[in-house]
Amino acid sequence: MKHSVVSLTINGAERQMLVAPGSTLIDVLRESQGLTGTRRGCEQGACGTCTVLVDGKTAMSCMLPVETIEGAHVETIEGLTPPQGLHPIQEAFLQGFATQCGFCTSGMIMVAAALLAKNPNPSREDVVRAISGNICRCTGYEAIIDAILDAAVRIRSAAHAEAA
Amino acid sequence: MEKIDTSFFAKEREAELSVVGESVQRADARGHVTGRTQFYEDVTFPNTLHLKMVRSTRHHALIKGIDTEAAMKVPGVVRILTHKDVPNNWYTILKLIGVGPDDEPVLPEDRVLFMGEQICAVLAETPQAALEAARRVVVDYEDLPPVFDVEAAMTSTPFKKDGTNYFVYEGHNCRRIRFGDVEKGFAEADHVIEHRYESSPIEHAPTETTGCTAKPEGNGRITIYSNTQALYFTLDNMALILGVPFNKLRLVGGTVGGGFGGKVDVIVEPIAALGAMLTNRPVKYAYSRAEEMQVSSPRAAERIYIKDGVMKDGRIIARKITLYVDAGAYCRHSTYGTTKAAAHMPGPYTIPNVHVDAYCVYTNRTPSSAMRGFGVTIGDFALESQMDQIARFLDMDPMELRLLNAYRDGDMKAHRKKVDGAALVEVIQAAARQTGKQLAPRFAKMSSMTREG
Amino acid sequence: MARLKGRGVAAVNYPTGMNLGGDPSQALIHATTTGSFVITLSSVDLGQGIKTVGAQIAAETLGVPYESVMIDTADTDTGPHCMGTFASRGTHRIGNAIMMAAKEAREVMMCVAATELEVDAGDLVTDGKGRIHVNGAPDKGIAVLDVALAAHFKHGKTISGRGMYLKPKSEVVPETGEMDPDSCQAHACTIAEVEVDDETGDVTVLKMTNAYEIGRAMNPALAHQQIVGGAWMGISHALYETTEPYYPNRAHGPLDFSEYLMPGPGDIAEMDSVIIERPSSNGPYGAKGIGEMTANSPIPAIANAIFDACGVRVTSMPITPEKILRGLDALRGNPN
Amino acid sequence: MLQTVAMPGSVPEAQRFLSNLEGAIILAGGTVVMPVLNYGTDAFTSLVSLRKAGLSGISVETGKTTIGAATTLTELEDEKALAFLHPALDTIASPTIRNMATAGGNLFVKQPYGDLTVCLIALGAAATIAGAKGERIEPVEQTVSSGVKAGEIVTQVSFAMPAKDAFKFTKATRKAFNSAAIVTVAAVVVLEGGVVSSARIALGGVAKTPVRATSVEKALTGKLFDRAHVEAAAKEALKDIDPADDAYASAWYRARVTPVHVRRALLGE
Repeated sequence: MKHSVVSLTINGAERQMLVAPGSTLIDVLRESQGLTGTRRGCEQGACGTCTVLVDGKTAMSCMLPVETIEGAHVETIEGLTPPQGLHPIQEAFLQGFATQCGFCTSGMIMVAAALLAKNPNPSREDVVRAISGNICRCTGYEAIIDAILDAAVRIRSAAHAEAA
Repeated sequence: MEKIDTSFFAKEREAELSVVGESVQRADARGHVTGRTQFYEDVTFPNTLHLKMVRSTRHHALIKGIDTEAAMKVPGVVRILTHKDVPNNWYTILKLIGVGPDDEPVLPEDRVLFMGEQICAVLAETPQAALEAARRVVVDYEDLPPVFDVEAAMTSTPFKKDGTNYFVYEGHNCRRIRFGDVEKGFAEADHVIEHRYESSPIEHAPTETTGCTAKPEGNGRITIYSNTQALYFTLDNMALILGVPFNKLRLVGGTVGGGFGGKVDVIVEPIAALGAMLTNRPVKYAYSRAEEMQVSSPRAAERIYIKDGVMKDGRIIARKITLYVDAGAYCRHSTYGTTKAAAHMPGPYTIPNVHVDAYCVYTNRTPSSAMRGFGVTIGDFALESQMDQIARFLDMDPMELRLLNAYRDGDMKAHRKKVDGAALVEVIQAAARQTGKQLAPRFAKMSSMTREG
Repeated sequence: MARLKGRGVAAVNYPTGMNLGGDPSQALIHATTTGSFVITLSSVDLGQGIKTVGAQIAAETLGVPYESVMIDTADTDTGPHCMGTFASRGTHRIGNAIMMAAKEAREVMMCVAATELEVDAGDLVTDGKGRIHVNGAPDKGIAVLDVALAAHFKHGKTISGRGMYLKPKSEVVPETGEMDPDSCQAHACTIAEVEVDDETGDVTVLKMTNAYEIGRAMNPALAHQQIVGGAWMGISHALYETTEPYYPNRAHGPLDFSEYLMPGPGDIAEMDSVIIERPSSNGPYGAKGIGEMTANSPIPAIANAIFDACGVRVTSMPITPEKILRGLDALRGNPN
Repeated sequence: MLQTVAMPGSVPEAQRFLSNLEGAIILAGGTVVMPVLNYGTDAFTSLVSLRKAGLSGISVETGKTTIGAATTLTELEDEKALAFLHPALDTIASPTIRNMATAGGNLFVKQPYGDLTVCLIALGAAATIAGAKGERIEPVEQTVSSGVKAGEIVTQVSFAMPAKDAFKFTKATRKAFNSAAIVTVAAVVVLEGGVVSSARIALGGVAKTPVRATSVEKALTGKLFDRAHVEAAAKEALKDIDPADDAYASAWYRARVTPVHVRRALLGE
């Protein structure tokens, strides 16, 4: 078994790491980078808790061997969180009581971030589609859907305020 | 968002609260949305060993031998634990509250009673090495016939070393409720309505699987970072199994990625701690999703027969219930859950004659245990389906049938506890109001606080 | 092809707590010299919100702001005993223990404040905003922070309290089943509206109207979370979930979240829920346990609605399209 | 235990890795292989990733559409010229999985997944397979039923664009989104004057692999395309399927509802 060196840009910072063959992105994030906000839910690609952005698109980090994404830009919940305060999606989840146990929250927020980047004015059904790969066992989804719609409003009005 | 209808029980509601009753922000929400909430798995230690379990591939078999030679040769394997390593090899959660029996070994000695039962634990430097070594362990089985049906199990040959295929409650083969004279009730009833209800097992399916990391400390103690729902249950059971004084152990947890009752069993912690004691290294044991789905204990399947003596006007005067809880291979919390199921009968209704036989039955499947609504959820499905069948049979309004029989303050329940704080009448009235349904005047003005009407 | 609509009702009660082996929990509380209070527990938050509701109960009892109360849980070296988070016991048991601890701490706090203000402790009230003052005279008062400092540095007192709630063990009479298994009962009624596809047996839950009686909503937003999430789990149990789809045959047990069926965000029903409150005689501020009950009434309500829609009575959970279709076929005279 | 993850930059290089590395298999989007690896396996010890082997891309030309094997399902969704496939793609797993899963990988997904493949069979798509002795082209249907040999790589699939409104698709599921198939139906039905001049129908979820519903095709061809004829033809589907029990539904149920969903798919109900 031969380890290899992989470079990734993680939350804006270039990182090099020595990895065993087949090391998954979630292992690297959690274990060598200390970014534990990305949660391990199933390692089968079927729960979405480990969702991160790879080159701007959502990916389940449990199914990505890091050797195959050499040079990629990875964004996690830690990267989404601004230095001060909260990202509008985080604020919407907080205010909308869209978290219970909190284990699915990082993945949900990353999916929401990708959705809103692509579609700033999503319909309810767009939101439902976007989170359809993310399991939540506590909330019944309603508050999460509402929070993402609310986040879209927050982001649009912030952009509007900035433009004005 | 939330609606509170304050018109009910206005006199009983305490006035003048300032913080209680307010929708203050969740104390943990900011941690959740930033990913900073610390779950057990976020606490890591260098030099940690990973534990993976060799599991039974048979429903019911004798273990003729366990060959670990090839497994030990896998690079990175440190140790393989078997029953011989466990100081007190009984895993009996309810021992702490005086309920036995000792029926489940931590690691089995000579037989497995369900597919997926843990047999021996591989400790290795990486999860991959532990998984590979677990695949290399060869278990020699001699298959025995399994029993899967609860009623068949009641009469088939006992499959455990000791005892019966059902739990014995103080000399009875079931938990009994006896209230009034149910046979007399049936004789007096205008109609007798009898149906059978059933469920299959249900998984808690929390997004975070069950797990822990046990870490030996410099002072000789062991700290266990766990997502258990009950720290002291876990600590006390571990001490009994490991044969160490209680103060050798420290449990740290309290932040759990969903439980629903699935993290009340104490399965992972004792073995992880044993591994830590024997290797003097941190040991992590976390269920895979497949293990969480099929090996962690589910909500029990139940089979429930309800026989009701009913009068033409809708009054239920006798209810006989025969209930089987499918405990799976071992009792875990099922003995308690069966009692809870019995106590819940005959539902929120005042019925003068009640007879309940609730059986806690063992079968060769994954042991069931507590889950949200323990002992009650499936009973409610049966009871409330039965109420609908009665209403249809009598051509009565289903809400009014329930109101007619609803328990109210001062009534005596079948387990001889006097009702107080009842509000069944009011939730039915409130639901009717929400949907714009008009109840007959006598039901619209009923109250749980009085027997009038 | 027809989509058949139906409506079903169910009403349930649910016990708070377990006590067949005795059911205790403890809480400790102390004031820091910064005027905050720390509640020390060994209790577990699964997402239901004990870290939030416990702080609310303490703040209410102490008469201080919610923000000044912190919960430190769960570590068995520091936190006193708790049976655990199950049996809808958390808010009731732990809440009671916290309330008792907070009362004891409040007494010391008021006593120190009285000494500092040179008045009778019985004349003092808290304003809930961090001050203690003479009843009717808001100007004659002292900040909780100053009381905490005075207690520690001047009077040599700890502002602290011990809380314990025990529901004693109840022995069951083996012959009759006589027992006292719980502390109180919460209640729920659900009216479910469904649509059944008569060619496939597929069920769509259109709407759930729920009324929940929960004693007292300690935090209505959190209670609402339990209600919505619990009702969703009820739909899920009724129509989808099992680890053994061919029970009692053990074949084809699901291994992941694809195979283990649960309604996704695209399958949720419109929900209209109302809370009513009949405070319990023994819960903190009248609380009852709510977490478990919320999943229960939707299940039979859906089963009854399916019968109402299509005349098929499915008596085994989960109520799959297959079971309904077999029933429809039997009604149509094509038994399989 | 996994020894190597190879990242070939071309198909020939990928072929070399496949033949030289011990226990090597192809890694495409990873949505099938990685779950197996994560649980530990003796089935392979090396992975040859196609991510950078130049197999990604879509070309839509008159008469022929070609999809590189490593093209993701999201890339297919984003291709406006393939809008007719959108309703089908929308039913496959979740957007995140579609960001990862590939068109080529979909051919090798076990049932009851692999709905794109059902569509490709209905479209009469061909697979291009690179082997030791060069390339060969065969119907996707054949690739799916007999698989590829060790060392072979599916490099692309191609098909002729169906006539407007000729493509039909229905996937019966337990959940609105992100659900495996109970029955998947894809069809290309060409009408001339209200009469079916040709029909290619494929079914998923009802056999070990996606299958052609040749009995339905036969029953439909030459008939008036109305409810009565379609309903009668749909019943013929039972001759084409061999469903099995799984966690989603029983064989009985799948067989029972297959004609219903075939009819619904064809009529757009």
